[in-house]
Amino acid sequence: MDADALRAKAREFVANQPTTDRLEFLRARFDAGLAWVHFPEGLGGLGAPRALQSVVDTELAGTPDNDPRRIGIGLGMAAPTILRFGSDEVKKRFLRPLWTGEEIWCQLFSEPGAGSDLAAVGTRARRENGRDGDDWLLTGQKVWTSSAHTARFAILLARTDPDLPKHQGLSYFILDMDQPGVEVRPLRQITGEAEFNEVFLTDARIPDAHRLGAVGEGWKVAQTTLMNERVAIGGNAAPRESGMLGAVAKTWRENPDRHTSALHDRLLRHWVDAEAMRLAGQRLRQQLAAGAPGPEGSAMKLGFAKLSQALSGLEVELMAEDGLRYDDWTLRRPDLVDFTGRGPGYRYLRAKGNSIEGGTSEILRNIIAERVLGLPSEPRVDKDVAWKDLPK
Amino acid sequence: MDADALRAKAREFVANQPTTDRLEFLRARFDAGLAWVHFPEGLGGLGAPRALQSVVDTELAGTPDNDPRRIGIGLGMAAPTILRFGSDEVKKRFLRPLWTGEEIWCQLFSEPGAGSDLAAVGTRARRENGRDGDDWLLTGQKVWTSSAHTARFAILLARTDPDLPKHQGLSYFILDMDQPGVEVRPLRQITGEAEFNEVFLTDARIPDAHRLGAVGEGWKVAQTTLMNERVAIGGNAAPRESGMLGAVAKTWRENPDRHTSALHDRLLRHWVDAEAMRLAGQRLRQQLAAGAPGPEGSAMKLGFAKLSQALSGLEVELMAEDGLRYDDWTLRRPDLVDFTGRGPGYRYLRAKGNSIEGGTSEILRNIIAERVLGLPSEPRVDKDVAWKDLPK
Amino acid sequence: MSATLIYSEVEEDLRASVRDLLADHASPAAVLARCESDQPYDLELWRLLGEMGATTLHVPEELGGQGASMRETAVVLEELGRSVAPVPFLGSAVLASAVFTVLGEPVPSETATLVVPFSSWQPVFSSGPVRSVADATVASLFIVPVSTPDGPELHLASSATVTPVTSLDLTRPVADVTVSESTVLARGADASNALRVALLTGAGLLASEQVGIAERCLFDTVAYLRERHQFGRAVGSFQALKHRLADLYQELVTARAAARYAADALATGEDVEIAVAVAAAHCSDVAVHAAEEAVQLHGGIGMTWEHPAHLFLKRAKADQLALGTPDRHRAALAELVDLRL
Amino acid sequence: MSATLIYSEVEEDLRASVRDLLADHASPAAVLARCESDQPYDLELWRLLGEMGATTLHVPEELGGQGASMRETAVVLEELGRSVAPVPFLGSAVLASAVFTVLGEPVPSETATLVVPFSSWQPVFSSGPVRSVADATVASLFIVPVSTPDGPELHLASSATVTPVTSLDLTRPVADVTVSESTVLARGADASNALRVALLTGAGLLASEQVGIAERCLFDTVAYLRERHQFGRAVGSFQALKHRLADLYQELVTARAAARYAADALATGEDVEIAVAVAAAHCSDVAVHAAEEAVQLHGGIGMTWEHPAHLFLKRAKADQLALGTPDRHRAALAELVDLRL
Repeated sequence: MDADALRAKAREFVANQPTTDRLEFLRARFDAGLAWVHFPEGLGGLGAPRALQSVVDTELAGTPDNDPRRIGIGLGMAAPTILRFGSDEVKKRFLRPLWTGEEIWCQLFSEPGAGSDLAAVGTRARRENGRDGDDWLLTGQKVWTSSAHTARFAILLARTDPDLPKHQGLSYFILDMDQPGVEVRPLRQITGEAEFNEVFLTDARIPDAHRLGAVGEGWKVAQTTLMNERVAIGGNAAPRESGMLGAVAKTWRENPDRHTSALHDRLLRHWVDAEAMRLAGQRLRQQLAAGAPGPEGSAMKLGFAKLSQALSGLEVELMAEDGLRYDDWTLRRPDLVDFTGRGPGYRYLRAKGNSIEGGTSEILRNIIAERVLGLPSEPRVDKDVAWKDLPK
Repeated sequence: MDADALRAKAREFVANQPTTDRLEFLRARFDAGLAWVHFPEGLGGLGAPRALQSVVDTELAGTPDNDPRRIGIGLGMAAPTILRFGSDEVKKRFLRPLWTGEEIWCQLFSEPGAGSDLAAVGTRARRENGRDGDDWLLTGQKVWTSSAHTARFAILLARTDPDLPKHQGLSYFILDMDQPGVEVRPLRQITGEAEFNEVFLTDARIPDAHRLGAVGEGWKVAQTTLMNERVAIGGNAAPRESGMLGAVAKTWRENPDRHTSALHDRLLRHWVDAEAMRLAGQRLRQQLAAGAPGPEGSAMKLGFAKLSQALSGLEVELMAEDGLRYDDWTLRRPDLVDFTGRGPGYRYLRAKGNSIEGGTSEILRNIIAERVLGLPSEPRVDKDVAWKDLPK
Repeated sequence: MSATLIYSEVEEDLRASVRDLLADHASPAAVLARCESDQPYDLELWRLLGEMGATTLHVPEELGGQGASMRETAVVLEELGRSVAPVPFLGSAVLASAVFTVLGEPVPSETATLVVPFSSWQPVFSSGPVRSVADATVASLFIVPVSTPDGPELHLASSATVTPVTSLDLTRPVADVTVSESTVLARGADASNALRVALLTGAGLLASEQVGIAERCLFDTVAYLRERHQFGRAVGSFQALKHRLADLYQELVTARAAARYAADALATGEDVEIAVAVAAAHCSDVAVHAAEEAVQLHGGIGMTWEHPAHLFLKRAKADQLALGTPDRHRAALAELVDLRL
Repeated sequence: MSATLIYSEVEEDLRASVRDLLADHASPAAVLARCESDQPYDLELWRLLGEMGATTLHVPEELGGQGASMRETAVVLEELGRSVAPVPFLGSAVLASAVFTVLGEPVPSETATLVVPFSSWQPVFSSGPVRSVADATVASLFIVPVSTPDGPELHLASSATVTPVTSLDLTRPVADVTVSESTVLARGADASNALRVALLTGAGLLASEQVGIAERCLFDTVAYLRERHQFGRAVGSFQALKHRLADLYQELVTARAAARYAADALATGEDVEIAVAVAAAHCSDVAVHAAEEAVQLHGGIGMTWEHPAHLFLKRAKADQLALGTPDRHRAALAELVDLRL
């Protein structure tokens, strides 16, 4: 299917819009193959090249849609993994309500003892014969889960064999969050907010049919998920002086009596860095569009963290006696992080998370050094050791 | 021997000054045990506590003396090693002319393939029966040797057994530089100067009597040498705004038309850092004097390198069109490094060596992390491998 | 004669006593719990510090103090920084106390504070409400710089309208203060000088608190990274982290020397202005750097409210603004050492 | 419509041709040997670059050029930076050429230079000798900004007293220039504008040279650290070094984007001033950082004259001063984006 045919199909769909109800419209769009055109027919797509999605999106601009951030984990991580590793039944069951936003997804990977070293997860999945065949019972603790309190399903990595080396004893599951063995608790951060959750699993039950990939191949499956996560980050075009820089520049302009020459040059340095970052993002998107994606994505995330931390640190210093104040420590559960909606102190503290969440800056530097620059890996001491024998 | 007795002895020696000839005076001082009071009697000392040396130095101030920099390697590195590991004959033969400056010493440790990893030295020492008993024949290349072109003797680390792991196959020797198998070539640096040398050894001969420590124990002997080197660094009290900072501050004051506010704050940052470094040096010396040496020495060297590089980089920028010029690229062989005697470009380039010479900043950080902070070492891959089988 | 920058035995004994007390009263868990209580200050701890004489060390005996010096007070501040103990020490035992001492007035036993924005770095006499005053909510005496038609005056008030403010630093919150009734404590040059000395003293001693913060952050991080394992290794064995901690150690070494020098200068009265500017400029940034590295190198756990790392981060960042940001102190230094723009 | 920041196929082909030429003529060994010869410039290489049209890419065809754009010239400069090739490209093909082009004058085939201190960042018209002029020793045409009683003028001279100067940058030495006889090329606002545009163009394109320097330094260091072994491991496997190189890579990524944007802005004439200020401020420091890391991470060998690392360090440091230090460009930016002090 080429761009013209797709455009025609999209126009026809819009022209014959079946309903004004958002959910019904989205279901119809899915069934017409106009959800994600590169997915197979019958699963929301038309088997078309991924690059043609923009044709559809352009034609359907203004029609009822989901908040992409609300269903982001489902779209960006669960869906590609289900598509690649799910059985036909699993795909049929999960992809449509995922895409329409009827069912929200979360991701249960990280654990207190498995952060950067994700392959060290210790949540234990044990086999048990259930009423409808094989079930798995899961016990363990997951952490840093966004949306866990609103999610119906989770993608999850658990240890099925502790006697194997850590990468080999993992399996990958879909977990129904709506069951007694799943307890979700808010995880308060240094900002006072709780954007994330801890999830405690006590014999939580998963039917074997909801396993993705073979037993013991969870790490391989997780790679698909994580690859898609990395692609998703930093994908948006931003205007000049937006985001954190915009907030800090505004503060600067509104507080002329607080200017000092030292802070001025620091601000200008950050302005330059931010603009160079913005241009690098633009360049990266042009490379992607030209079909030649570069390896710069990790560098972008690294640079973004450095920049947002430097900028917000400067802003607090600029504000002097007002920098000593904070807007609100109340425990809140925001749906979204909005750097610009709150005060300098919040920005300063929240930005500290930018070098942790979605891969620490340290791990990103490892990735850049090894995968981009081709530097040798360090000596590994954990490759051939049974997971249960690793020092923890 | 206590301070009073020592003071009396020193006064008596000065009062009965045997000669005005520098060399004769120094020999007499050595023979009187007033060279280094903590050395044994008959070897230039009196077996007194090291701390009492200052009593002698005070009393003998103004009497004929050596340039301590000229004989620094001999005093700081060779002498303590000879004292600890040399036979009686070796001590008798070498310590007196070393201390009087009649014989200059150099140190032949580093090699092109053994820099930070000093224990990897590959200069080969093979045994041969010579006329006067056992001799060793040495072949290999040494590098970064200061004073090699003026030195009569060298302390040297060489490999006597390549089949052992690297730390175990080394031995430590005294090499007579005045022989055909020793070729000294100037090693030109990025400043244009050649402060150092390369030394090529081709069957250079060493009598076995000039080995220090047992065969295979060269690494242990070298530790004595290096420990004394580290103590020697950064030991001098400096007035405020001296050294590199003094030079750059002078340039700043002399060039008011070149000031910018951004450079101003950078300069002030460096001024603060330099003053804090100076105070830290003062504090370290007070700790030593109080008999409680702290582990801060490595941190001082690390900080000094950072600071001198930052300051000199700033100075070149400040000088704008004059920063584009250089004073002299002529290959020269200076006896001493003088940061203040030359131009900003020289200071900038020479300061780059501060984070390499005498232990790179990277090695210093390892040392601080492991020995001061107690962080674990990295996995080692070279401990139990024969030297000859190590990747090179 | 160069200043003594090492700790004396007496100072080490003092440190040990204070550290013992803080171990009992200001554990991380206790401090964290108190942050969110009705009374963010630990008044019991504050009383005990007073009882052991730690709050009046540098006050001459004839003014009611211990007759020691700023050096000893600085040691107490190092320890308070190490535990981010929620006591009004800086506001009362340093800032207010300095005003009384300079003026030769007996130092009252009540908790006092100096009613200036905590970010002040130079004497300003104004009128009306004052924003972001440190340690005001538990003060019962208020020293107020007032601009009058007759010139600057320092006033003393025994009551004030104190409005607590949601503060970045959970362990030393600020408040807005309005004073209505007050008596004159000093006038003219005396008033200006007393305020100037108090701010200098505060900035110079704050450096010791910052050294305490930096030290605690560094060594807690080292301890955590020795225990925490990832990839089958202690995380503290990864070279990139080791090098960052080594750099931090280097900063701590210089920060301690600068802070000690400032304390000694405040004790002797020699070279005070340069010593304070250097210490304030240097130690502020070192403490923030150490606290930021602590949060980062603790990984996810350092981002959580339940871990104490954020208490140090917030204190360090607030301290960076307190009594003059580093760039203000560098600007002051430029004049003092003739490195003008 | 956003600027195209990726390289076109034509640009990549151009890069390949120039890189081939430079591989033959400007190997590190050749460049190092030439530094100390009687003629530090490689005039044969310069001639060949001219023959292939690389020196007049952005010059309109009607003025004797290739009618391409600054984007292509920037690609040539990246390659010249990668090899620190000793040719008078920046002085002649960029600075002088920009003056002729702005004035609508045919660009002469002789090697030309703009007689301003190479550190200039804003138009200055003066009289008398000019210090530290780039690429002057091999020029046979001199464009001279002259201050006259009638206002600023640009003069053209076919001879000058050129005194070579011992230069920090061995591969692009500066010289002092005195011009006695000259003819008027432009007057008043035309002269000012042409000089302003030439300096902007120079600073904007220099950023591409700096990207080339940074790239070469980074990747040569990576290659060396893969081969060099210490402690039984490739030195490049040590995490602290890997992280520093990753940071450098991040800087290179942003530097390339900034330099490409400046080249594109110079090609289209849109957003030129901001684009140049950003590129000049950012890329100058990135190139210096990369060259400094290259020297350090090569260990001892990087400190020796025989290794080419110092050629890049000296070029990078000189380039940081050239056509305005980063802080000058940031100061210019402050006005352009309304972030005033």
